[in-house]
Amino acid sequence: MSVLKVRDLRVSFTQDGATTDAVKGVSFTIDKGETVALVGESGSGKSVTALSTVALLPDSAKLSGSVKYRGTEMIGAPETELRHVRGNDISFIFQEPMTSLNPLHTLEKQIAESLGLHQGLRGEAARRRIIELLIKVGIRDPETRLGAYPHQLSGGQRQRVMIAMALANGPDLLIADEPTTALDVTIQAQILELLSELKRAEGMSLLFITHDLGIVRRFADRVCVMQGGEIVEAGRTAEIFDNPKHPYTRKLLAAEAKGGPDPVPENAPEIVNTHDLRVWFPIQRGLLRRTVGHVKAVNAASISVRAGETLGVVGESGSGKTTLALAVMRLISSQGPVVFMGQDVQGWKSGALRPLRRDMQIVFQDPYGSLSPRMTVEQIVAEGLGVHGTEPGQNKRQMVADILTEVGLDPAMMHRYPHEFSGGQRQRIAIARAMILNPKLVVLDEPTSALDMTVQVQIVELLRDLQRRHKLAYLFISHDLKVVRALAHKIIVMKQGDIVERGLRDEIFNAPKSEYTRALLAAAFDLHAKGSAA
Amino acid sequence: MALREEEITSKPAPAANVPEPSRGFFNLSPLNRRRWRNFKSNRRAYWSFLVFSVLFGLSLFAELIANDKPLLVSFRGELYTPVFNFYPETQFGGDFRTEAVYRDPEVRCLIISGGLESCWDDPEGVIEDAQEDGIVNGEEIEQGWLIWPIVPYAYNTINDIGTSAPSAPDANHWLGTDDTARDVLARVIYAFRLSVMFALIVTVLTSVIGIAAGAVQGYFGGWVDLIFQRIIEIWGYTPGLFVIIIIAAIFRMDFWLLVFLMVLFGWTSLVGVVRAEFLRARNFEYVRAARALGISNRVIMFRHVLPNAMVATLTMLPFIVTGTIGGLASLDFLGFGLPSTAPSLGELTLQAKNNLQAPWLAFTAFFSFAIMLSLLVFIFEGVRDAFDPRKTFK
Amino acid sequence: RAQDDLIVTHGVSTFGELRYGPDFEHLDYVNPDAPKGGEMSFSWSSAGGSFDSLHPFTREGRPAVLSSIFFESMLEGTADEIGSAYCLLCESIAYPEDVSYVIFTIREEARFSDGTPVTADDALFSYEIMRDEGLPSFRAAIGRTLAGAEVLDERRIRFDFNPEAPIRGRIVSAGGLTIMSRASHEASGYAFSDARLEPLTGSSPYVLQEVEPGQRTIFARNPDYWGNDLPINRGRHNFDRIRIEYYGDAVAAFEGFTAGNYLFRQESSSTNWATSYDFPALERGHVVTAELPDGTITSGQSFIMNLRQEKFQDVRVREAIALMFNFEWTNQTLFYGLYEWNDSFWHNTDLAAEGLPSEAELALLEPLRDLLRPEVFTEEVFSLPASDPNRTLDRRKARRAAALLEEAGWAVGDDGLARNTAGRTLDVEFLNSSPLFDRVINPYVENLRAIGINARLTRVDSAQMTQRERDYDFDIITGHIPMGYEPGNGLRQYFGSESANDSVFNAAGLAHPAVDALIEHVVNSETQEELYVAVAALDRVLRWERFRVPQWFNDAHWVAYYDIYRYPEPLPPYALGFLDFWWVDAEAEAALREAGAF
Amino acid sequence: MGPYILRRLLLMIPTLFGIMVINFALTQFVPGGPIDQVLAQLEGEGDAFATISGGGGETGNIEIEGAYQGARGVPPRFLEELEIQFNFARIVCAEGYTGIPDLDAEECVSERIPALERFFLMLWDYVRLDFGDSFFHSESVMELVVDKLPVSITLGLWSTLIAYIVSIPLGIRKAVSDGSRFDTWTSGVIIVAYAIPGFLFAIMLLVLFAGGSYWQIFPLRGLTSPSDVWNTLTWWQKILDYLWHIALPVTASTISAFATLTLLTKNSFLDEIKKQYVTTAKAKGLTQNRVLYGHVFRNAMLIVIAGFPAVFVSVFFGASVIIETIFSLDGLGRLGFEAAVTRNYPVIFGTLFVFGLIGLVVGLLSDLMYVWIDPRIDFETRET
Ligand SMILES: Nc1ncnc2c1ncn2[C@@H]1O[C@H](COP(=O)(O)OP(=O)(O)OP(=O)(O)O)[C@@H](O)[C@H]1O
Ligand SMILES: Nc1ncnc2c1ncn2[C@@H]1O[C@H](COP(=O)(O)OP(=O)(O)OP(=O)(O)O)[C@@H](O)[C@H]1O
Ligand SMILES: [Mg+2]
Ligand SMILES: [Mg+2]
Repeated sequence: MSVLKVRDLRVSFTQDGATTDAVKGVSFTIDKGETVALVGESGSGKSVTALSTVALLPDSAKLSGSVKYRGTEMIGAPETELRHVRGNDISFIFQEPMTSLNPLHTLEKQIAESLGLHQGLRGEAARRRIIELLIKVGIRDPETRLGAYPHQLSGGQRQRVMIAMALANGPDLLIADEPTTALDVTIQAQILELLSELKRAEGMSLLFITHDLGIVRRFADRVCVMQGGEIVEAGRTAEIFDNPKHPYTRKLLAAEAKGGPDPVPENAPEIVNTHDLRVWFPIQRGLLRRTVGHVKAVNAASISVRAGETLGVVGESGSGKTTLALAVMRLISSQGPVVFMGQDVQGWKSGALRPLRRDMQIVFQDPYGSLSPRMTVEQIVAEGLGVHGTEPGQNKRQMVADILTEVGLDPAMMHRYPHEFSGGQRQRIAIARAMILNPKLVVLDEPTSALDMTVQVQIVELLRDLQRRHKLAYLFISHDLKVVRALAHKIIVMKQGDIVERGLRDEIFNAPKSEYTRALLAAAFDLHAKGSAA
Repeated sequence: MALREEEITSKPAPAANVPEPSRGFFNLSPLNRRRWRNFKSNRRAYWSFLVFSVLFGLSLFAELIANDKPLLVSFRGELYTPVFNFYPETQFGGDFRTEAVYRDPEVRCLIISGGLESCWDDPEGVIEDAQEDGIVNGEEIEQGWLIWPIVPYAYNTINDIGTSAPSAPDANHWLGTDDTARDVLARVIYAFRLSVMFALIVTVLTSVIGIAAGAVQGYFGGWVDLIFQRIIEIWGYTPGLFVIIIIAAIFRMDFWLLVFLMVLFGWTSLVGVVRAEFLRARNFEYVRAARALGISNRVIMFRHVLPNAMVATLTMLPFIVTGTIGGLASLDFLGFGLPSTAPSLGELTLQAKNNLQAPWLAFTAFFSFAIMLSLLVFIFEGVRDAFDPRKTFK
Repeated sequence: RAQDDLIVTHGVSTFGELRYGPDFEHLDYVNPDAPKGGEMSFSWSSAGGSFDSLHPFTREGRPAVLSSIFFESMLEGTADEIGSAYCLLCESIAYPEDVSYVIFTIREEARFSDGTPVTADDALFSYEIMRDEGLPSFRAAIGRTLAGAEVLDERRIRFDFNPEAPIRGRIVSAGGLTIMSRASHEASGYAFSDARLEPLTGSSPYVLQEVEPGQRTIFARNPDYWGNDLPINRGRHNFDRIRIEYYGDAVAAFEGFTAGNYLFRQESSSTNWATSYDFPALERGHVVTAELPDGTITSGQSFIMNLRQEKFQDVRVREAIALMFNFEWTNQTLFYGLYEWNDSFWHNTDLAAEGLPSEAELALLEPLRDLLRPEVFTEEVFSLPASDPNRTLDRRKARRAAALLEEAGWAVGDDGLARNTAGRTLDVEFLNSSPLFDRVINPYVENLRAIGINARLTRVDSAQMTQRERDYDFDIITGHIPMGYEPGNGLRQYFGSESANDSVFNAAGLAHPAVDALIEHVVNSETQEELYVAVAALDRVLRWERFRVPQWFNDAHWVAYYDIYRYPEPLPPYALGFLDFWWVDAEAEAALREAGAF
Repeated sequence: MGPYILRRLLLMIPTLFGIMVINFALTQFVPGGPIDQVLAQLEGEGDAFATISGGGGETGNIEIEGAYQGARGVPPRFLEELEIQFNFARIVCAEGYTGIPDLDAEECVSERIPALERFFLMLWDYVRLDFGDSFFHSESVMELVVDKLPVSITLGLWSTLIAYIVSIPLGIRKAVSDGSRFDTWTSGVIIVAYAIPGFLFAIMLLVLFAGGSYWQIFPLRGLTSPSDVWNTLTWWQKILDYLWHIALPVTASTISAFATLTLLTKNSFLDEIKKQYVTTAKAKGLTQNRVLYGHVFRNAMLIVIAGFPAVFVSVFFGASVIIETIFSLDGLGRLGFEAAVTRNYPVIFGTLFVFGLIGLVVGLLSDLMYVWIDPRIDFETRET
């Protein structure tokens, strides 16, 4: 018997008088113990489909069709019934872990709640189980991390908390919306292993939404390919991969960020350089919040990026990549010089720094959080222009439209608010916002994690193109080593706040020196190798 | 399913040109139009807004609605506009050089009869006579007339009611009279204007100052916050009453002085909440993003943080408005408000308390407050909704 | 000094005969057979309806109402005579012809409520402590009249008088001293000026039974009261208990009455009197209301113009202003027609001036002719004409006022405001601290504006009011000019030139040599006739000065009570006496209690 | 956080000093001082509550005790004594004078103390926690305050508690059912309740439920029954008696408090309720109440909860003079009002000092509460 049966599901959003059809008649089933992968274009309605299974869509959504969980209709089901199913039978891993956690609850509380609710676990028992779960999802020193709030965790750590929360009750059906985007390959492997284990042991079914076709191939039993709100093709994994019928599927499978970056001219000026940059977060306890220790997020990081050059930053989740990026951008306090275009900007007041900001831009790891909820996309993207001034003869609205087009968004959507987009769309908005200013340095913190392969290729092309044209310097953080390979000139590898290895792209990829890098590469290519082998 | 290659590509055709969306309505940006639509779809708010605007708009012309001077007078064939001009009684053949008291039967008689002497003896009779046929005592007269406003009393007209004040509502005084024999309806009309104007001005000023102060404190934190907060604390413990007494002893209290004083002591009320909201909101990722963009602190505060910290402000505004009116009332109570001739809702309330035997005062005061407050609360609810990006209307 | 030179008596009177002889049985106006028992209860809600002291002789603390009930004095006045006093604590009064001193002999049986006898030493103590530490007004009064005191023996005390003190009031003021027990003061542990809730011991019929600040006080009749059988006490002090309920708010106090929490109420607001007395207990007949005549002199409540101001120098301006006050309209529209007009400074008495000056008055006035206005001699005493009660603005009076103003050089200009030759407007500010008066003053202001006077009302708080009054920084205020039945020295404070710039009582700042001269006549008059003539002449001159606009007074006590109280009829002219000689009808009380009225 | 708290604590000293300076300076300019007030009182005027308690006749006060005979007036000597008593002046004696300084002595005169010196003398007393005696009560300022506390605490505590207990759940429900009929009518009710002027409502309650004309259910005044009854009650009867007495005043002082709080709660919730983390919480299968109270509450209630201590203090300061007057309760509201009107400076400054101090501490606590509610909050600058 099928666990989940979706028939002719249609979802449309009414906003501002107009309706957007996000999902237009989707049907699929998931059987017990089966893994169904939902892949497809960014913005094609994958997340909306997933959310509609247990009625978690916002009020503005109208849905029709039928979703049956073990024979019970979910659409229009009473709240009590839904509540029973949610969390216990059907668990969710949300696409954007950064914004999906309650910002005021500690990690322990977030997980304990599910445990207490559906299993009645409390106190010491619950705590033991939480630690066990955290270890399973690969969080180091879970005991010390129990009291941490979401904002004190790295992107990947938050995602893993999300996963732990979803797995806490051993669900019947797990709906995982891009569960591994913020994870480095080793952890990713560990998580996937964990999922297979659960599948095997408890017959858990899985609806798996991802852009990573490698994972799909290795992991999924069946695949549904979505585009424009419809499932354009569905079938067994092997069939789809070996013999894609629909042109979009073919295109998707073929898409891969290939090639490498253009060489950097010898005399390219140095845009940014740090020397022994250090960021330690105090650990505070008690009502008075005394500092009892430090999280050494970044230790003595020295980097240098030249015009037209891309510095790839890779490393395990929680190793301090984001922190390093923020410190370079002077968005958090740090110690050690940060030399930007020849000036040490460390310790500058924000007012003094402001004129320089035009030349240094960042794409945040959490695009959703970085978009002001009460501003429209147009305002968001155009804002930088307003501050730094447009060149004469330029129409702001036109510029916004152009850059949106370039990142693959329909300019007609620019009057929408951020929450009316899909995860990948928001990520592209963030990219557009940074790029519209034509900066000298762009820090990209996982800019492609939520993008499907075709869009990813498009973005990589765009980045390369811009670099070529404007001699941009990139600080590129990613877990996706393929993208890193496609873009980076130099690479640094981080682990627990330290740079464990640095070198040119080929050196790192071909002759990794440190143990950790080797493990990382092995995991990455092993994973993919396995995938392509299957 | 045959799809052509172009359709499949996820890259939409480059938008060669995005036409400026037509800005018809009030020249609003698309976002503001969306907000306005949202506001309108909250029927309650929209209607409240209309009603309030109409009421307030009407009250702006209070002098034409309730006045003890006629709108238009025809005397010996010439037209006079007493509402706008000063005419001594002598102008109409009377004997005072002070302004004509048009509601006096003598003066009315003079006007209607074209200045007959016999007006001094039997004005009512002459008026009746004149209006009947234009002939008084056999003589043809130059008949004049007066056009009165709907409510022929001003807020400070002391009426001859023949009984004791406060007198109950009757045909002449639709809401009765107050304890000084003044028409309650006329006073309410003027009081509405005065109180609402007063409250709106004070509210706008206090909230602008209060929000700015709270925003600066919360956003910058550190010493700015520490010092500013101390100043506010010191200010908060300053006895406003004494300052008002001192000022009142030096200057004569008037509208603008009171506005000034109310703002002086009222602006701190929003600082606390706004500061709290800012302290919280400045940690949000989008604020960091805005700073990374190189946006100035001022813009971040007002474009990014404030809209998301607006809840308290928008909720409190209607209450600040009515609170201000109440504050005016308490000052009136203690004798430091506007002079007791000035029409204010506060003064009316006090009278209601002191004259429980005259419930029409209490009812009028209560309904004025209740209606005004409801309208304001509903309007601001609508405003809140309009600014809520996630609000949906079915 | 030989004992036999002295006049020995049981009572004194300033002029004329004593009404009651040495052997009177009881006061005429009491019911000698009034039953004893029951309780008199009333409420108090001014001064915030609270108190924190039962010691009324100091400025500190807020003393409870009736906190001097515990004390008696040598002499006791009556309610049907003016200026007479009879022995209460004393057995006899002895004084020489020239009244240079007086000796009181204290009754043998006089006892304080703690049972100790009242001695001459207690009287001395009372005198000394009041002189040295009493309220300043007491101190002033005592200091002016009394030069010293001496204990002659256990029961006799002599008070010596200041030679300057007017003879008339000497004995009464010495005999009016409150007598308290020295021992109780010494045992109290308080300084005399400290407020406290344990009163000093006195000798009166009532002792403290219960005190609960902010709520109530109960005074109980002392069963062992020493003076029960005195003729002067017969038919008096009939209640076993006097209970006073305190309320913070006037409405609460009134509701307390309707609910039967207390049973006697004296109303002071015309609005309430006219509109509020229609509650169930009244309709059921449990409560009765009455307007009992009040024969006492008025308090001289008036608008007072500040003569120190240039603009009020001209009597025509003053009269014009006075003319514009429409008492009749005010009374009818604002006071339900309940008040009376108080034209004279001695309204409601025989002392007031009337008509043309009499021969005797002329004799006093003639020498002052140069100082006086001619109309004093030729016209009937000044009195404002009555106005039309139905119209705020009485055109007849307005015309007259306008003419007067014009005569005085204040012509009305094109903007409707009167201006003098210097182009200044006639600004008149009413200074007021009581919100109750706004409704009276506002119509008056409107009327004044109608004749071109730039009038306005300014309300200030009471501290500021006091200060501005003391600094004479005002145009017109509402004040009281309370005159006595036997005016004397006090007149100087109210009207004398010497007080024009250093007394709050002479608010108008009147400084008029003729008035000064007439005051001398009043002070020095020796017979009642002389006094009456002199006062009438003074009244006449004062009224012709037109510096005040008389307001109104109430010629009745408005009382409401549960129908258990009885009073002797007719009531004496000068007191209501509900605490004194009223009594409880026990049957009626039982019946009402039965009916659940309280 | 430690250094911040220390900084705040240290800054209280200049703050308090500033408060005192400003107040002291202001009182130098206020027209009418305590001496005028004494004089007014001696003349039978200067009833501070005349404006509030209403009633009163249009004719002079009714004298129950016959006016004392003799002339009225105040000897200048008395003024000097008052000045000395009120610490506006002191007695200075010529050199060589021994014995107790006394105005009666030839060699001694009264000399006014300069304002600045008076101010520092006062502060020095306060530093030693000596708050002096009231000008008018012959009681120390602290005794006075302690006397009045029960009333203020009663009114303040109960009405605040009731307001919170009703408003917060109500606001939350309104947020959940935003736009529904329930939302509309509850808004209507609370707005109407708010719109009733407080003192009018109090009077109405009094007349309706305590007076003799309608339903005589509740007592007219006081916190408890008079002591003769009170002393005979058992403890639970005492509680009932207390509740019976405070029912009306607490109702009157609470009635208008719902509106702001309810709408504040509602709007804060509306803002939060659609955020992503709420979806997460729902996905966990939590009941609606647990989502609302367990997750949204803390996020939404920053302003409301953080404001609580401040509200609590304001309850003491702002204790309503009018409600206290109407129900014949003697609380701080009346004390403060009376002190201001009668220019009773020791009471004004004493209470200001104590409440100022409490207020500053509570201010700090409420700031710490922010941090406790939302650990992301700190008070440092963001000039990185
Ligand atoms: N609240 C909303 N209001 C209006 N449109 C919405 C709303 N939420 C989603 N959409 C639109 O619905 C479409 C489907 O969104 P969905 O989030 O399902 O995409 P997705 O397939 O998950 O994409 P991604 O891979 O980028 O996450 C998108 O075009 C998006 O813009
Ligand atoms: N505000 C903070 N307070 C305390 N610890 C923090 C804070 N922010 C980050 N950390 C910790 O610092 C370490 C580095 O975090 P960072 O976000 O830089 O990791 P990352 O390399 O970006 O990881 P990911 O790939 O998962 O995003 C993590 O262990 C994180 O928990
Ligand atoms: Mg998605
Ligand atoms: Mg990161």
